[in-house]
Amino acid sequence: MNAVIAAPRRHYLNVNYGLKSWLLTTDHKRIAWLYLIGVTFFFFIGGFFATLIRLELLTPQGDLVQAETYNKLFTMHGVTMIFFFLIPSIPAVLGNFLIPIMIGARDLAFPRLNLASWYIYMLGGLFTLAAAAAGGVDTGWTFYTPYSSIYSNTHVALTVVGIFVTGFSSILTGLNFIVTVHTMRAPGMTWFRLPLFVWAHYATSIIFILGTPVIAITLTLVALERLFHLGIFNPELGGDPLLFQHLFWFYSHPAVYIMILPGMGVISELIACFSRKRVFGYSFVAFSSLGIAVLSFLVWGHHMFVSGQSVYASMIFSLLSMLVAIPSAIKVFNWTATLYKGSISFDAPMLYSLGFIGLFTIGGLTGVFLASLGVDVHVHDTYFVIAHFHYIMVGSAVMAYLGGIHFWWPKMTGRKYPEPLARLAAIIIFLGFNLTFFPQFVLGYLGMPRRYHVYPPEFQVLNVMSSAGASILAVGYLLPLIYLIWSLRYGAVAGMNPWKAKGLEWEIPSPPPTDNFETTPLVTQEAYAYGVADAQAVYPSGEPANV
Amino acid sequence: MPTLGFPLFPDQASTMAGRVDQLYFFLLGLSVFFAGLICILIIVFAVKYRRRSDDEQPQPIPGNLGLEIFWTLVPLGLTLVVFVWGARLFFVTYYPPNDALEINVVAKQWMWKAQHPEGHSEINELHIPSGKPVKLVMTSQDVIHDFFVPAFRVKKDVLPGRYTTLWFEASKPGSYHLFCSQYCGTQHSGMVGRIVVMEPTAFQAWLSGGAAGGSMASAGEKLFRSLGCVSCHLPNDAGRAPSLVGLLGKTVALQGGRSIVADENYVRESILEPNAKVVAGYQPIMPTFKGLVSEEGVMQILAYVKSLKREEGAQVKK
Amino acid sequence: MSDSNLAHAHQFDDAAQQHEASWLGMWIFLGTEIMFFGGMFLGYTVYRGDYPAAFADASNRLDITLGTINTAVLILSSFTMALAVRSAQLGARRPLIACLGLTMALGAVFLGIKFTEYYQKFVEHLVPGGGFGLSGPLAGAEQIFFSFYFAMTGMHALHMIIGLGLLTALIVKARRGRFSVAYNTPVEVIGLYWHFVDIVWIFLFPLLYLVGRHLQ
Amino acid sequence: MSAGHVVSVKLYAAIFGTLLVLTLATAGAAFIDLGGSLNAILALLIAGAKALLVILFFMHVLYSSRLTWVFIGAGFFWLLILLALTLADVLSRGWLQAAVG
Repeated sequence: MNAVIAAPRRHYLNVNYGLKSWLLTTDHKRIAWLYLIGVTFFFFIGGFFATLIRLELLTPQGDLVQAETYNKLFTMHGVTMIFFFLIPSIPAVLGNFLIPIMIGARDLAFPRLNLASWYIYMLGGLFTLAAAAAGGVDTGWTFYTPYSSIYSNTHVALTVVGIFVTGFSSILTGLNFIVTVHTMRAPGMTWFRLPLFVWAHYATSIIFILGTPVIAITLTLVALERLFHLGIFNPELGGDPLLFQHLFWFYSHPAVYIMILPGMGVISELIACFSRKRVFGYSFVAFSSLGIAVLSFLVWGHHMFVSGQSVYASMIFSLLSMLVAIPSAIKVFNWTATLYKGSISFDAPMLYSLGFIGLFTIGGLTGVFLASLGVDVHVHDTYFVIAHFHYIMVGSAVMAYLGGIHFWWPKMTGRKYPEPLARLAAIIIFLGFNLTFFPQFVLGYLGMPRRYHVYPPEFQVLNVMSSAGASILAVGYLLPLIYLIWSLRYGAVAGMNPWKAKGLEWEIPSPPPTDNFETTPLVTQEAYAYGVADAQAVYPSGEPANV
Repeated sequence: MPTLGFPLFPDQASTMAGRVDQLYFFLLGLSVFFAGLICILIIVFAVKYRRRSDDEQPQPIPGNLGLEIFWTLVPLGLTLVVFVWGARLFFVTYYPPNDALEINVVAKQWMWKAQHPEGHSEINELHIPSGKPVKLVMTSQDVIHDFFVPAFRVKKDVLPGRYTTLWFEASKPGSYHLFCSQYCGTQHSGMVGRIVVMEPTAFQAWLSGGAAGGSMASAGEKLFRSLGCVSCHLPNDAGRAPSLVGLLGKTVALQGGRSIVADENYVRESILEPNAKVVAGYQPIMPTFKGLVSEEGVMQILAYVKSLKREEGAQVKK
Repeated sequence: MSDSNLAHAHQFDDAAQQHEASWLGMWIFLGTEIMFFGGMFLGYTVYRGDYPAAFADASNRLDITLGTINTAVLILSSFTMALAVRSAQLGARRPLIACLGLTMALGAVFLGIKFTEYYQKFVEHLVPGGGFGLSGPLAGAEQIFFSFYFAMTGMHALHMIIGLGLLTALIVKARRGRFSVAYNTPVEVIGLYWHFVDIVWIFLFPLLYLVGRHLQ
Repeated sequence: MSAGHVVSVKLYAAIFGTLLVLTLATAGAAFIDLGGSLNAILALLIAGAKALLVILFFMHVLYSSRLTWVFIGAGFFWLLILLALTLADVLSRGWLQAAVG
């Protein structure tokens, strides 16, 4: 063996070549790459819309684009970012790649369904892009009736069909994850040995499968109302204008947790690895994920405090919304406690994680403002809300996504990314983000309503700050795009476990072989067995799967 | 307050504003405390426990039940305080005082129309007296809008097909922003106006200055006659339809054994969807007036019906 | 490699694991379907509470005889589907194909009757939109009722059509002798789907056809 | 799980017969005015009973793992959340006027 030049090791990337081998693959790791390409594409499309929005808001007169164009811009920004980037981002890329490996399985339970999910996602994206190309849609991503069902003259039906189709992708992904976690765990991989990343995705999948169908039928009814003149939401016939909002938020509030729960899972992995400690209060963090998934379905009415909803219903929803803050707080405290007496290093993924904790804390606390009835009346539908949910969805979810991509990049590609550049990008993103969105809290309390194309001149200074921050943020997002692609070819070879991390994914080669494990591992340890000598799974045939 | 050349905090121009701000500052204090605590802990830990050599293996710490319970119960207690405080404030915004001045608002893409009881109507402007509670009864002719006055800290969606109400008591004369804060289409950001708060005497002068075309109630009475309502709704219960005297606020027994408190929405529905809720003991014979009378017209009839008090029943003559 | 390894896909350890995964997967999908139809049931409930008279009057315009017959047809098809699953479990190929064929035929009868009803409603101008024929004070809410009628039965019919497609695939596979005592999971899980579509109709029938009969 | 559990034709036929009887019963009962909302309640109870029979026997849930029960229960529980919290709004909208007026 040592006399001849060893043939390169077989792994999932070089097992076969050609476009067909990728487009027809059923390997969860390759499907993760397909998703990575898809969500990156939509992220930059959505970012393009955001850039135009921020440019427009530099001046109060609304002189860059027409009102109609501006309305289409924020609608398309919301639709692409939420349905085509944030919701699939972590689950479909990192979840797809990691869940089977983390539980010691060869693939997801339904690999062909997994590939179908990606095609469905792309098909939905195609519909939405077609709607954008045909002239766009101007209803806001919330599609409130009767504006969306009767009054808007834009391509509402085409867009909602796109979202409906993509919804199926979410449902099938969630179904796949739940079945996989239930039936395909390796021997010894008990529920309380699962990495918290898996718990978080299990919780997310519950929301996928029970929430998504409601938005699907709701948007279908809107499309039927536009296309066939059904009269389900039509106030002219006696339709209730709040019914749509109930149905819409029944999904769309839990959807916020679809975006943040997987991020929380990523952060748990990262904090543990870079402080070399088991996550403090493992079971509390695990159950808080499930708690969030269930409670998230009980709070949607806090989007409707000023909508004409009954006072009593508003009070119930306010109380329940307060409760959902608790599991989030538990997580933040436990992550912070994990750092205590750890061995903390500051690689780029850790910088993202620490940024995440800070920004998520701010995003979560401002959520309490919005859950509180008295204050929400004033800040509802203002820039305060915009700032709040961007702290959650961008400050937290995107930070976690980027942190996760950096952390598992060596596993996915076998290469290291350039560390100094990555740290720089993480810091730029953190600063740019705060400059963009912090002024919006102030703007919101001042009373600047959201979705305003023209605004009173006294709000200009804060808007200019926000736009300046957005340009910094844009640089921060472009940097990883460039150096990560660069590293695919020129990055240093990573090796099996560059972070000295614990977990089954670090016990197999980078990049992993197609079947992940040569022999099914026998798990004997809890997750995050840092500080435990030689903690790793037992591989019955003797050797771990490394070559 | 120090000035930077641009505002950082909105005007406080209503009795609610100060109370909302108190809760806001309480929340702000909580947030600064917790965010600060987390940030300081992270920084201290990050510095103190930074990795000094690559082989370091810290001792595992599994967790601490007492700590977990502590940091579950403390946020729970605090959020419950915030809930009760916020809910009480919210309830106040729903209770219009009985002596409130009632003004009708009709929203449509993309303008606000307000009608005073004395008959003045205004577009994208609303003049009100300071120091007196004002109750708005609002509806929309098309999509959902939202009446938002930041300086008053009040906001309420304006719905098609239904009345919503909003009340406030302005405390400081001046001119304040009125925004539509529910996205309503192309010119959403153009659906703005001003609220002009005047000293009560100046307001009286403004009221007498305008050319009012008769009060809301008298316009409503004209409609009530011209639409023929008067031939069935007699002042006593002798007609083919129930009497409307003293109707608002009364509990009405309906067919099918249910009963309902007659409010503005009930009267509106009875004009446009008369058979939806029929008073017990009467036949469902009333025709619909949908399409025959505008939202403003319905509000005028409503003002007239409200003016029919028990002791003044004599004014309804055939 | 043992024989059982030939009967399952590469990601599974054995056939039992594969069967459990498919069974759970279908139930999760049906949970999704509950919420999908649930959105419409919610809308129906809200409006039925708001406009009981209009809903009763509109409901009485549906053909209760055809509705009852269709309910019976669908229940019978569930029965034959259950027998199909039983035949598959016993490895009886001919009875399996016969039961699947019978189920498909009954499904087609159901759809035939349903489309006859749609045609009647079209002739009677009860289709929502510009051509809606009813007038009077209840007409608005009656149009809402018929909107729900068409949306709910239409979604149900769509599920039936998908079910017919799945049954066709099963028959093709059964004729090729793909199913055995050891492997009959597809018949079983598609059976679950078919029964679920039946259950949806079991609720649609009283809500759409029966709500106003006692006021006639 | 239900793997291998074979139900007898007799039991299937009995369930089918019961379902048919219940269908005729609900259609017949609909024409009798029971007063109030009793008609609707009875119709939904019968529908619920029929659905339960289909789920337990035709769908083999009676012979299935606890996990299957949990999944089905979750589906119906979430539907209940959707209905209950929305109706909490719809039904209580008029209450405040009642309390104030």
